[in-house]
Amino acid sequence: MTAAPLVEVKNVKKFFPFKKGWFRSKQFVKAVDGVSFSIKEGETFGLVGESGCGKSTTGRMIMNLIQPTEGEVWFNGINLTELSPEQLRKKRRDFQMVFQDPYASLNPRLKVSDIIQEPMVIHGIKKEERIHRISELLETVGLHSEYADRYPHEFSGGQRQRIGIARALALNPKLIVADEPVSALDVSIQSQVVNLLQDLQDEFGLTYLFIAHDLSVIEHISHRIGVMYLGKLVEVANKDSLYEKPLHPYTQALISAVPIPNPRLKRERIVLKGDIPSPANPPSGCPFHTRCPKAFNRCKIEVPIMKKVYPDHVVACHLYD
Amino acid sequence: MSKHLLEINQLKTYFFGDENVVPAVDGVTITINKGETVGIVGESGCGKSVTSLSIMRLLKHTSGKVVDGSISFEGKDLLSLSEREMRKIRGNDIAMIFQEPMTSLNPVHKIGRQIQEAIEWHLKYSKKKSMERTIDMLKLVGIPRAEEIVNEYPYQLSGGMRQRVMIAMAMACEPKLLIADEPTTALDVTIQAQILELMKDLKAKKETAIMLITHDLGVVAEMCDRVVVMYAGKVVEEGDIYTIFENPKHPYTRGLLKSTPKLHEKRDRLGSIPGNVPSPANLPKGCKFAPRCSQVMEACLEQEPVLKKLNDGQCRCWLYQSDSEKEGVKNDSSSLS
Amino acid sequence: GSKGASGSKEGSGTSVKKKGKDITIAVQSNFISMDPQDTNDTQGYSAQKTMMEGLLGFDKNMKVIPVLAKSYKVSDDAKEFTFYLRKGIKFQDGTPFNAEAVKVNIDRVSNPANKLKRYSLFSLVKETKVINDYTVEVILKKPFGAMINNFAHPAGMMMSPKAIKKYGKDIGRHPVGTGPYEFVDWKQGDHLTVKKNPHYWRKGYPKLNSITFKPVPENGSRIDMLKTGEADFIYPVPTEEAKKINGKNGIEMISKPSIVVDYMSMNTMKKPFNNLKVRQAINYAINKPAFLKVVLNGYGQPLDSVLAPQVQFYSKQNVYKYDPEKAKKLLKEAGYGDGFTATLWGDNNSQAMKAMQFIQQQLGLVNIKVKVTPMESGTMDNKIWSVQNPKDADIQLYYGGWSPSTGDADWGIRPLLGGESFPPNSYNTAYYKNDKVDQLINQALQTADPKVRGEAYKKAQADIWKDAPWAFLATANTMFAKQSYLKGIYLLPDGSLDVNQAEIKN
Amino acid sequence: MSQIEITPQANPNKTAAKVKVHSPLYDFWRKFRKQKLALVAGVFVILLILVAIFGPIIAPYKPTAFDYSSVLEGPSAKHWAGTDAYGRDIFSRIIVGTRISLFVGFISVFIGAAGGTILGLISGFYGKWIDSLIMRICDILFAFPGIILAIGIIAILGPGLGNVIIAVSVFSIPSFARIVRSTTLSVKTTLYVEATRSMGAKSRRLIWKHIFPGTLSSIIVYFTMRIGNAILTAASLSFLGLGAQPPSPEWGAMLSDGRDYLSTAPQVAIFPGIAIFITVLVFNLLGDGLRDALDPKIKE
Amino acid sequence: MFSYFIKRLIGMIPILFVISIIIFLFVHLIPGDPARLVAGKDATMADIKLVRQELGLDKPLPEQYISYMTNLLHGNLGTSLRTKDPVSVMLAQRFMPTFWLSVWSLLWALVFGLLIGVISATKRNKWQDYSGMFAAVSGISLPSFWLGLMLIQIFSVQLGWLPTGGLDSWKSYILPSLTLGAGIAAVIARFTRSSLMDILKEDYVRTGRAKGLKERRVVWNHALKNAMIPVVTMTGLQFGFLLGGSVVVETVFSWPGLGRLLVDSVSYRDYPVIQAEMLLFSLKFLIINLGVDLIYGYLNPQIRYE
Ligand SMILES: Nc1ncnc2c1ncn2[C@@H]1O[C@H](COP(=O)(O)OP(=O)(O)OP(=O)(O)O)[C@@H](O)[C@H]1O
Ligand SMILES: Nc1ncnc2c1ncn2[C@@H]1O[C@H](COP(=O)(O)OP(=O)(O)OP(=O)(O)O)[C@@H](O)[C@H]1O
Ligand SMILES: [Mg+2]
Ligand SMILES: [Mg+2]
Repeated sequence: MTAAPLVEVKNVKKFFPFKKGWFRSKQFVKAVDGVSFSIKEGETFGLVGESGCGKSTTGRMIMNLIQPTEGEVWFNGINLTELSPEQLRKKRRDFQMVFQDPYASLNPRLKVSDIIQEPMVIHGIKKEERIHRISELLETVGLHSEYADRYPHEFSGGQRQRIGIARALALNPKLIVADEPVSALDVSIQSQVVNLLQDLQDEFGLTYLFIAHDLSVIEHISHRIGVMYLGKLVEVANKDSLYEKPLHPYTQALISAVPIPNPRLKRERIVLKGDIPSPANPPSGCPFHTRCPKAFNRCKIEVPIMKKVYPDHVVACHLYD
Repeated sequence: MSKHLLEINQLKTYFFGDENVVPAVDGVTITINKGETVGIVGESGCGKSVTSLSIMRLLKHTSGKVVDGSISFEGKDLLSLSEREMRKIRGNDIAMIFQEPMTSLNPVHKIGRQIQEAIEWHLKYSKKKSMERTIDMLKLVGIPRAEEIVNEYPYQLSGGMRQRVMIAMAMACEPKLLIADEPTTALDVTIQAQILELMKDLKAKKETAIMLITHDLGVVAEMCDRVVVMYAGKVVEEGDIYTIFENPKHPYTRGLLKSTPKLHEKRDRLGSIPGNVPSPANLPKGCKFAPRCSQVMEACLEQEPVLKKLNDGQCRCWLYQSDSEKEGVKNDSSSLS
Repeated sequence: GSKGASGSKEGSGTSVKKKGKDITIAVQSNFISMDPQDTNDTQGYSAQKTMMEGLLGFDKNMKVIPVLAKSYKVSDDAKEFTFYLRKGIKFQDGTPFNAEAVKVNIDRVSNPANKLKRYSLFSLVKETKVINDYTVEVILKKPFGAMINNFAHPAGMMMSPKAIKKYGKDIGRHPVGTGPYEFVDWKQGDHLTVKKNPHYWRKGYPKLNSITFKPVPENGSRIDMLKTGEADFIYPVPTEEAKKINGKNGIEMISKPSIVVDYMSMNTMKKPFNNLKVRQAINYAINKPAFLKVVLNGYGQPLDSVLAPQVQFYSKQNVYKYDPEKAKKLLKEAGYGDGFTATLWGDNNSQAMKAMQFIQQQLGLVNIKVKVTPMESGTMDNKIWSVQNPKDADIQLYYGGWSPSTGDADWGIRPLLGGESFPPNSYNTAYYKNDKVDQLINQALQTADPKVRGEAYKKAQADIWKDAPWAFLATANTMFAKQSYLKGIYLLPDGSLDVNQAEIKN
Repeated sequence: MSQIEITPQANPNKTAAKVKVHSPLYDFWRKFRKQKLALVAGVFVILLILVAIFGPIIAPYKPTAFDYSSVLEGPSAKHWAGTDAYGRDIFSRIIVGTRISLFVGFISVFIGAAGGTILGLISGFYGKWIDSLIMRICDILFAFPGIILAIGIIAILGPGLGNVIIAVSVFSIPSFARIVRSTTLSVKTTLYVEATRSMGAKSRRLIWKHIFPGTLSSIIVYFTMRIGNAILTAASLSFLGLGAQPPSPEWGAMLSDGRDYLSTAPQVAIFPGIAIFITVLVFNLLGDGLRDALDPKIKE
Repeated sequence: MFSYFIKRLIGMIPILFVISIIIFLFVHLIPGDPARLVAGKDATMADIKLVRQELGLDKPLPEQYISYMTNLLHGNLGTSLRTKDPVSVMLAQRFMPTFWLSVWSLLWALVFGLLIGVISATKRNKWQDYSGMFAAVSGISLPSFWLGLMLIQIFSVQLGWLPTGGLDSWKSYILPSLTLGAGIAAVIARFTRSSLMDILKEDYVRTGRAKGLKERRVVWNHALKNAMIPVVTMTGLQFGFLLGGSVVVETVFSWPGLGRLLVDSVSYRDYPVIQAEMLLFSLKFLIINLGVDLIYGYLNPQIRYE
């Protein structure tokens, strides 16, 4: 666990250009605006944050599905952003992705068996082995192996996501970028899958970037957690530290908002006020200051930088200077 | 108690495939009262969405068909209404939020237009007024820069934003019954909290009844008055919220609760229900849950129990059936496992 | 001689009445130019003849008649031609018609620098002399017996010298002549309209107020226009439809012999057609009455010389009777008892295709396998006329038609069968060269004396007939249809139209 | 607790045998079988192919046999479809002509579709300058009027049926290219294509395995539609003297022949017209059936 | 978007230049001698020689090309070898009739094609579908000369309502545009049907229904726009072909359009006219394709042009 990080994200940025009208000049959605973190081998790094804060974009940049506007992504000591397309293609078997949308990420024209086989075919695994592995993978993710002969549209959402996970597991990758892999699953399967992911990690030393918005799942599965807000990381800490003493007001609000499966427990919630700012036009200073219950003057002007407050716990907030 | 707003009685919706018939919904009975929030929970594929589509009568363009049972809404038999009368109800009296935010919005129309349309249609608002309401609705569900978003296309939004758009669309006409099929699944917690507040508000103000389909028991605990637990196309347990969480009867309900991760709860592994949901094409003979049940008995494998009214709800399990029905299979649940 | 006329005089159906004196004539294709000296399509001449007239012209039977000239005189050596002009005639733009005007016209066409399409008809002109206001003399470089017919050719029609000067090269868009109708407007591909010339010199004419020509390429549509009354006169009429429309709704269909000959030439320089017996055998092997029936639906006559009967100096020969046995015998004698294979080229219009398929079938019966290759005209032209050396010619059999527009035997024989007319010079696709025939042709050109000329052509026709460089097939009829109230309108045997005496008699 | 955890190693040997994957062909056939109309059309197509093969044997008359005693006769017991201007039996000509027309119609469109599909996929998938280049080439091909193109091709390659096929194929290449390109553009943006890309799929595999099937239904529909068009185009080429030579009984040429007899002897045009119509119809119906059978979402 | 538009327009210039070279070579490669064809059937060698000189065809090919190009750059399309009219005037005269005929045909075709396509797709496997597709297949396989002559028989000869041909009034447009439109309507109908059937299975169509919208509105407003991309491609192509002028329909209806002019020019190897017409066709296709691409952008906001 003390080895060099498997993944290192160095100050990546992604600005999507967009235009309004024919004559206006180009503007940018700053989907990700300078994010840095690293994931050690065998570790699960949880990424939480509001919808649209750039989690998926970060994930896709690590997967090299989109080119960062700026910054570098290192994998296993290699700068992925500098690889030739062919080198990158070969490298891809080491990192796989589970997508957020189980409906659109499966080719409707392929059977489940073909979908799961696809990465193996791409990376030249022999047929017998593939056949064998399909049923193994299906069982692994809790699907009947007879489902291999069906098309994705014959499944309900949760079932499809399991197919997606089976596909990602097919090549025994080192890293899996799981973009909200369990949010479409019902609890019993979610727990199976979470357990499964953990088992896989224990057995094969897999490394996860686990994107989710369910803080309880994140808490359960992650070793370290990063909290994102409006394209920026605002707090990174290891699990216990984060949940016991969340530092950033945003993190505090997040944790207080998690619904508790107990009808009698009515908690005090930190309700955030105000609109979520647009990533095309982020506020000056601390991006959270517009909604922050503890904001003061400095927050509007100065962008907070990451500071270590506890060991293994950094935060970008002026409260802790 | 006033008359039920929605009464689903012994609904059976089957899909007719080329080789087999899939009984996706197989005798479901649910009632929802005015202003009440009923949670429907159950594993993926157990027929929750199909039940809701049956209510909306949106199965026409699939191979699915309601083969038996009745659905009455405010005393009207929805299944026998003409398409025209049904249209007046859809989107207006009963609105629906779909599960798939990515594909449920038309990719080639602007967000604003898609919401505005229903407002114009049902509330007979002018273009301008309906656009204003659209923007209000979007703001209400926490969409930033709503004035600009109305002129954007779905692909420009993240999944969560799209789902909020869907919610705004469904709530725009202040329906009497809102069917929300996993409305907050794709959302982050702060927005989820906002939306849940919003739905509660709506419920309180307009007495909107909500049929909340979800698998997040936390959401259920927070929102619902009653809970219906479904498994393999059937209702297996029904009861008020406290009963379900504090005194669950059915082994399946218990399993579900155990599988739910809870904040600040340090567990190495989550509890989980073993096995798979049976494929609807070849369901087990007796109780559909029997193969995965930790308390399975001989009777479970032979005959399906009925949904029995208990003092605090209903449950479909041999554990709670009367002695005469149980006969010799009493008390040896563990011997068979 | 209207021996082949088969049109009925009066329609048996309901007769249709016409209001007004404006008629529409539907023709086959677009007009190209209204400059007669730069025109080479009969249809163009049909329109021009409403507006312009020549010194001489043709009557219904292609006989030369004086028009703007009262009379003419030809020197014995066929080199000097003197014309005495009618007096008091004015062009439509008011310019008087006189000897000077004639000189301007003839000078224009006979000057190679002007690069006019009809230069060749007047290329022999050495000079044109104005004798007095109403007398002109045209002197040729060398004797040319057929020259009178060239003057009668529509290319010899007179245009106003003022207009020629004014419009220059554009005269083709602004025709001004002495004719009974004057030009109104012309929209390419759509219509061309002429109106009554109130100052026309012939008293009592014209009898119509205006004529509109419309190009209507589709056969069926032309007939439909006649049926609906949108057209008063149409030509040509497809032979297939002719019988069906005749007599219905006041429509009259009229068919007259033309001077167009249908023939199949055989390359006499190449095996096996260098063998006279083979050529004769082919002539015997083709059933001409059947050809008429199948290809022309009966509207035509068997060809009994290289010329059609109405061409000047035509002389009838004995038709090769249909006799497949004899054909086979001849082939055997020629050493082709087992037959042979040959390729037949021709145009790709439907009539040519029909004819070629017919020939293919007929020759098949005597073991000659014919491969029919219809070709798009440009492609075929290239195949035939890009050949510089006769030995390189690929051509074997060629199906074609020829209309000697001057109506004289010279233009019917020399370009097609003269020894100097091999492609690319001219149209001798049979590569036929018979010194005797050449000599006769030449002889006939040295004089304008009809007797001498007639004698020479008679001999030439007989010789050619014996040599059989062609399979002699048929002369097709001209076909037109009109509303029965329209009278005095007819087609000349060369296929051009004469409307000048047309009138409406309801 | 007596529950069994699902683990990756759970009985791999036992389950491996259980996987039963039907071949795509089997699935396809299972679905296609259900399409009654398409099945009937398929039977017709087979019939057409049989007629094309055995035409000369089953035709009651020789297609080139002239009979001047019965010219332009209407349909009768002797001549089911009447006779043409040479007294040839139209029915026999249609039977014998099936081979040429089907061959020209099918092969030429097939070549055109193959070429156009490849160009369209490449163009839509790679975009940028390749797209521009291919689309501009298509523009040029489009801009070349049909006859000029045909005359040019035949002038370069010489006349003959094979070259007619080439000419007709060239006509259809740009249309297919544009159609395929436009579908490619929309399939390219789907998430499953991105997912496959994330696995490290080569472009070629992405194109053929994931994008091409998505374009197939529009290709099939257009393909079956073009067949009739190709038969008619080939006919106009024969008419220019560039294709099948007379008297070979090519349907389109027969139809054009009939133009002169439309009011006097309509059977000359009508029967070849019907033959073309039926052929186009059955190919279209078959195409629809194929398309539906290939679409995983349709279940009926 | 706007800069994209400008970029595409500027991009046309070199394309047109390349096309002009190809056209020139191609046209001169086609066998056939314009001098002989223009000179006419009974012209002598001397006539032909004169014509050849007159037309400048006696000069070597590169020289002809250079003069063609210099003329072209000066906006001079040359004069017709056959009629000696300025080519620009000829094209101008023929273009408008063809243009309006094309527009009308396309309008018919869109109205009927979309209607039939949408009805067939929504009434899948019902009689409406079958009869719609029967009509469409008829439209595809009916030769247009046949349809044209039939329409003339019915509406001109029998009923006397409309003229048989020519271009005299608005009435003249009806029959030819119907004839031309039939085939295109058929193509549009087929494409609309198949594409719409795909779209009707999408989730967002269900969303539309769940809003309580009328089925008609769901289909026409929500599904159709998504289904239009392949239809637009096809329609663009067909419009291009239409603008080239249809030889057959122009022949049947004696229409003074570009198609017949082209055929005439080809059969006379009237080089300047052929070249000018082909250049016009190229330009027209470039413009139509640009239009189609812009419509794509409108139909599918995700296809962006930068
Ligand atoms: N292709 C794109 N073009 C333009 N903007 C984009 C694009 N993809 C994403 N964005 C914008 O970038 C921002 C971040 O998007 P992203 O999908 O990364 O969010 P997310 O954190 O994954 O949200 P969610 O939890 O809803 O999935 C959003 O504002 C989104 O609108
Ligand atoms: N269009 C369809 N055709 C055939 N079978 C279907 C169709 N839609 C649903 N089913 C089947 O019906 C059953 C119930 O599906 P449903 O979508 O109601 O599940 P769900 O409870 O909503 O699951 P989830 O929580 O994953 O959304 C499933 O087994 C599914 O396979
Ligand atoms: Mg995301
Ligand atoms: Mg569902």
